[in-house]
Amino acid sequence: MLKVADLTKKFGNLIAVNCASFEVNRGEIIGLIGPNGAGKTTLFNAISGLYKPEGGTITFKGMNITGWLPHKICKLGMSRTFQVTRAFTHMTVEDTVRVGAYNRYNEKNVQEKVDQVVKICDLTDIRKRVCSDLGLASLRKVELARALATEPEMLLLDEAGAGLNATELETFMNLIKKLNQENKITFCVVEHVMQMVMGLCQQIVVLDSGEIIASGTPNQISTNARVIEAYLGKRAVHVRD
Amino acid sequence: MLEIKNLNSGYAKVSVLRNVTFHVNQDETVAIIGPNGAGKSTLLKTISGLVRAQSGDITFENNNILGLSPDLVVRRGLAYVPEGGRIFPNMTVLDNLLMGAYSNPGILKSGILEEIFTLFPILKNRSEKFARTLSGGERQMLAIGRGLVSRPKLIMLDEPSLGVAPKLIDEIYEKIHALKRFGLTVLLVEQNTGYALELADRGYVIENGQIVMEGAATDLSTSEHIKKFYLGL
Amino acid sequence: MNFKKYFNQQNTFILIGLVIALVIPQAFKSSQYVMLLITTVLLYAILASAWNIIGGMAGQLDLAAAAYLGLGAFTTGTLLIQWNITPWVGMFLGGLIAMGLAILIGFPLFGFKVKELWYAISSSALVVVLQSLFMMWNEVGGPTEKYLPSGSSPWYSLRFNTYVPYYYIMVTILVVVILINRWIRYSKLGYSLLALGEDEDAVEVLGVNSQLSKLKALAIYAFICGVVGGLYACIYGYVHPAFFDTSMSMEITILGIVGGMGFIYGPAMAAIVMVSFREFLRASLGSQLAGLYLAVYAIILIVVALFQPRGIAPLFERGLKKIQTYFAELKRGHKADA
Amino acid sequence: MIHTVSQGIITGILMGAIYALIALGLSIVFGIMNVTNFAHGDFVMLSMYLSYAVGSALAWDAVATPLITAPLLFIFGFITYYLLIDRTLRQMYVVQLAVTVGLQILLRSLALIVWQAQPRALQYSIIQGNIQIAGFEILTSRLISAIISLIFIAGLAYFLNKTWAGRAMRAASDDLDAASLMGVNYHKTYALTFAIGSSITALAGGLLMSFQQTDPVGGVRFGLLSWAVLALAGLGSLPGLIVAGIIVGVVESLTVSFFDPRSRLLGVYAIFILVLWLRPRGLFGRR
Repeated sequence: MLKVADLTKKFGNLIAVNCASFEVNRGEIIGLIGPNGAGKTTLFNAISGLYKPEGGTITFKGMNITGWLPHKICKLGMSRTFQVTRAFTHMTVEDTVRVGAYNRYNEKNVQEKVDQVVKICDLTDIRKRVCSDLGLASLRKVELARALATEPEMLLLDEAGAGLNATELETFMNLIKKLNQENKITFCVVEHVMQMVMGLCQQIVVLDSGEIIASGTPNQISTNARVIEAYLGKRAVHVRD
Repeated sequence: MLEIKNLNSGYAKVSVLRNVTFHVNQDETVAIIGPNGAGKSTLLKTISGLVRAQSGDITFENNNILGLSPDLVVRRGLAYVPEGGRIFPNMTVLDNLLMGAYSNPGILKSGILEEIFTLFPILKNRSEKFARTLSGGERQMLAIGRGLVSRPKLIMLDEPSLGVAPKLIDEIYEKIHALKRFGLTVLLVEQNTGYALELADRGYVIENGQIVMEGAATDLSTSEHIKKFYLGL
Repeated sequence: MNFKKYFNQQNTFILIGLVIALVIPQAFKSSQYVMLLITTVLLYAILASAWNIIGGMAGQLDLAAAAYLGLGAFTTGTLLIQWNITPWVGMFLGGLIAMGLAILIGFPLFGFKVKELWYAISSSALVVVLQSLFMMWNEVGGPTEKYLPSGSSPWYSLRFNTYVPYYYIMVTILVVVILINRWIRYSKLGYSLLALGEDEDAVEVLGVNSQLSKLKALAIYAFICGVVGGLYACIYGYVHPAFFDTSMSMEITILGIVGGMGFIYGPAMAAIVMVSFREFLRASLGSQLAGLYLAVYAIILIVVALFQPRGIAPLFERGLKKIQTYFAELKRGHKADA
Repeated sequence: MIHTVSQGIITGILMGAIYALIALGLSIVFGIMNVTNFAHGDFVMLSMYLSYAVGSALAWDAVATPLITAPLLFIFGFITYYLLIDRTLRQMYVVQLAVTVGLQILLRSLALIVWQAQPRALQYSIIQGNIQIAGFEILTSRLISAIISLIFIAGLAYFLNKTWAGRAMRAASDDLDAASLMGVNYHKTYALTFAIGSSITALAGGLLMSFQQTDPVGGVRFGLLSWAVLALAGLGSLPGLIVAGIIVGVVESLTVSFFDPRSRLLGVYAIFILVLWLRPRGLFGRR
């Protein structure tokens, strides 16, 4: 469904993503992990069109979308959330969802879609509240809801689990699983919360210093020596005194 | 030396820390570990005055420092090396270090810069370079060095291994270890549990804004909970 | 037809407003001066409401209201002076020309994502630039006033001896502009604009073409300013490059902000309150020292901006809610008594 | 032809140095505090009037008036910071815009109250007259003003690089939180920055009064000019600021001599827009 080939993104002299290649199949939940500054968010930004990559191609649903503007990519069926929640602070939950819903609906039937998404994401109680009044867990849901309202075939979630407590995380994971199974949405998640990655993803891609160092199933990844060294950090320190 | 009692803290509408109580003794290295988003950084920011506490007590050398602005906290001898270093990218390495002495320029006469250059020789070589040209590991060393210039009594380190290439983490931790010889008390916040517990004397585990475990570092590293969730053993 | 359905609170307010609007000229007909003041207030209310579309909703701090106003005025004036074309046509052509210029400038600016400060400065500079251009263009502008002919029929050339007809035209335009505001606010465009005013990246990944949305908002705003500009020229009876007035542009922006960004009635309300107040100050202080009234006015604007950063509209809304709950309780009390 | 061009360029360069000085005041306020002072041009206008007042009352030369007006503007900037700017820092961006634009209207009306609408100019200047070099005419007043501007810019560069206060300013500009962790009280640092930015306009105002007049709406022009210089230079490079000031000065001077004196801002606006489109970080900016 999504194919990233030799993607490179530089900021001045700094190479944020270096020749990254990976593939996401329809219906999958794929996890993207790696230490801070490994280039995960940059990769997301390039895929969703916020950054123009310096090299490589991004293919989505068989179309070469490299260098497309974000709204066109969204029209084609891909949306995303942000690492730091970027809610529309002064808008209500319902209005926020509506912005996304207008992607495929017009004035006549947009309300239906809004109601539907609000229900799926369990936002009914707070639909009239203003986003700036909400806590982190609700904001994450709102952000997911507005992306969901665009009716994507694929969703990129950027650290959607960060800062959630165990119960909130559980609810959130169940929601994603449900969307994946019932609505057939393909997910690509950048995640730090290992619990979420291991519990959710069928495939994992590990990024370090802008390069993909491993990919495979959760089991393969958690035993991969290179990943352990770069990211999981099991090894104890040897302090010479 | 540093005592925190029933601290509640957070941002505008989100409460992050709930009833946190812990202490750091003189000449001790204490590690606070926990998952991402557990409130570790918020804790250090609250102590240093960047985040306003909602309630509780923070005393440093028996003086209440709760509610002081960051510039006053640092003058009490409590340095904070923030997450990611937060060096001044458009200033030279030397200027960065000098900024560390801002609250007490007289301290420069005591030869502190030479001491720091001995500890981090790489900074001496690059002292005229802009800090933005440094690598992740060098930035972290600069940040620690900058925190040391004021000769603090206690230094708080926020995720010193963050954004540092794995092979450099060893080196950074070696330097932190050397800080003990500097006569410093260290409060360390880390996600990288293995490193932190190896270095520390005592440790606290923070989850969802609450301290759920505490004990000697050796005890913690053998605890089942830690092994399972943090070390992945 | 169910009468009760239309007799809700909001419609009652609108009805009361319309009655007041119709009665005002009858009350103040005798004083040309007062009528001119009221017309001026309306002019500001219209411009501030139009600004609400680009500034309040889309969050683009446009400072070029007077540029579009001036363009409309010069188009209307020149058409009437040189070819005796009625301002009814001139106004709309003026609006279109203003819109054309806005698109010409907005397209690359929004395309290159120039925003906030730099957008504000470049739009503010547009006013100055147009002023010097029209100062040089002697056939149309030039340093001396160009007077509009009165012509045979006042309704053809829109030149009246009294301000009353202007007043009614202004009220009509204000109502239309507020309706446009309402319509945009609760349409796809409005939701997109409000959202992109807060976070442009976030809104683009939701499928909104931010450049196009901003451009639409700018075009509508410029068109309204241009149309009103035509009327402005007719009211004053001349055109002059001083119409490209930076102070006026800035005042409109402040009124939009002080009124409450994104609130439909806010800017109009702010304009009516603040500009009336300004004119009151001018009348009572103006005779002593030129400029004193403006100084007092500026101080009040600053104080309002500092202490009511979300604008006065939320304040009104809260007041309204209090009245509502008061009446609701009163009703409940009656029922309990019964 | 070539002579006219060269003459235009020379005049432009001299004016450009003063423009760089004016823009410097804006640049440090914007660069260090991230505050956009829309009233900056009107600060210049106010300075020119003050310079006129001082110059005519004491029969001083315009160039000497900053000795009095600069401290005045310094205090004025200090008060303005604590009264207005400090309150806008933690607020929405539009509040800052509304407040500084309100300040602009206020300054303009104050000028109107005190000096009425007439343009004012100082009559006596010891640096009147001109020098002839290789057939080119150079106004002494402009030459001296340009030299003073450049010296002052160099002085400020020294201040920013070598003093504790200057270092604190740069640190606050890079990372406010980190700076406060070093013991910087940002309110004080910002107040000093804003006061210095204001007193720079006093110096510029004095220099400008040595060869031109002032009027209550003149602020718009200086505001636009300094924003154009800033856009062209980008933030954080003082040599860049001088080059940008000179480019703007030369463009303005050439438009005046080849096109029409009334069109002086057109060329400036054109390069301003082009820079915004093509190089939003400015020619020399790092941010």
